[in-house]
Amino acid sequence: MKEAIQDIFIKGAIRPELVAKTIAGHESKTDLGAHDIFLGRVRSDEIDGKKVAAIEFTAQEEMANSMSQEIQSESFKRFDLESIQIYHSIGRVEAGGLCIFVMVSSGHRQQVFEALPHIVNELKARLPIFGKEIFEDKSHQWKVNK
Amino acid sequence: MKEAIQDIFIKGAIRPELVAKTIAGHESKTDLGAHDIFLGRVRSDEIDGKKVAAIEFTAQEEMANSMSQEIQSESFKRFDLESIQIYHSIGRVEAGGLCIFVMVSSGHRQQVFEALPHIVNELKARLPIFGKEIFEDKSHQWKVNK
Amino acid sequence: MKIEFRYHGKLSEVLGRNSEKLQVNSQNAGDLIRELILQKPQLKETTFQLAQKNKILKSEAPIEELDIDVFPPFSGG
Amino acid sequence: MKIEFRYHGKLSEVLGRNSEKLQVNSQNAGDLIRELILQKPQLKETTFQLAQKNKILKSEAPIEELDIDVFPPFSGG
Repeated sequence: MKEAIQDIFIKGAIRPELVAKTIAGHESKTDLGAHDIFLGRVRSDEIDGKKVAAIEFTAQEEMANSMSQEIQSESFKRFDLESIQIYHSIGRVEAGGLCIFVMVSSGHRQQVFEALPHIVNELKARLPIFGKEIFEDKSHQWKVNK
Repeated sequence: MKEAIQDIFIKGAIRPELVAKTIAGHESKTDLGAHDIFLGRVRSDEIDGKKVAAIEFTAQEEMANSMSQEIQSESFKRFDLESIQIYHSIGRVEAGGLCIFVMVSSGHRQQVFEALPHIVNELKARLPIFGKEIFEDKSHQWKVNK
Repeated sequence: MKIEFRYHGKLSEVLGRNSEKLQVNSQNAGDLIRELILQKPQLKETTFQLAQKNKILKSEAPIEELDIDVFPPFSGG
Repeated sequence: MKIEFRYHGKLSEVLGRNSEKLQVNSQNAGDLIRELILQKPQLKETTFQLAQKNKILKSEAPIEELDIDVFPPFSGG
């Protein structure tokens, strides 16, 4: 049976309450000792004197979801993790809003500290997601990841 | 003027809502691009056939707060961080409850990934906090950090 | 064969559309990239890669689908 | 001089109390540890360190306070 592929996408900014809800969802798993959470926020970078007001995210969502599943499977093999949660915004997120949320859980802290940076880097490199930086004057440029 | 020393202690388990509140508190800082959060949970470890039901934390609170401040100052010098938040439980925390919450924020992700494990390790090593593991049969043993 | 190309991110702006059907003859991804640049010279100045069935195509990969994604560099997160 | 020793964590259990005043003569932390073990032989089998004014004391540090914390290994987090 093929595993159901989870949808990582959330319309607009990710709300801090989703983080609280996801943490609370692990309370019954009393063998978990450590969580590590990464949150990415839209920065109001200044570029040539113009300030970023928002980022509009588009994606090949089906492929992004399947790739995110693949990165999860690889990470479960590579690290001793009990769970991995991934969310990414789609559509417009204003400066100051959260656009990515990744949480890893394990028995001990060493594993989560190793796994999280790896997973976030893989997601940035392999998920077909595209950010369009909208400036305050409504002009735009396409985001480039370093 | 001496800087006011913050109190890191929270009576009992740390609630996931505090994490949401702390994240939301950064929404206006639109130059922040990355947060990294560590959460430690009380595990119901089985030791010689007995299960941990809770941990009771005591501390030399004044010293723990001052040491936590010292670790923050050192970390601001060592890493390019915009903010560091530290909370630790005092008193009884049931298995499954959160007992430590550390959040670091920066413009970019590389810095938070480097800083957080360092800060958590320093806190574990240098804060005079003592955990007493209470088993389901009410017997206990003193927690030992590895 | 007629393939539907789906342009993503910046490329949809460069090409002025999100997708279009084009008649092509290439059997593998490397050839298809060259053929696509011939038909769409605006792509010459950009970095892009192709995907089919939700997988990025290496140069030697055979073209098996009639839907192909055309991706600029990813910039999520 | 009379120093108030505050026993933390496991040590409060080992010694059966949270604090007590003891007459001691040591001028530095290393000597005070040895003197404390003589008065409290239960401490012999344990690992512990001393702190004054919220700072861990190295062996050569002079004793300047009348309140001293006696800590077993830390186990927070």
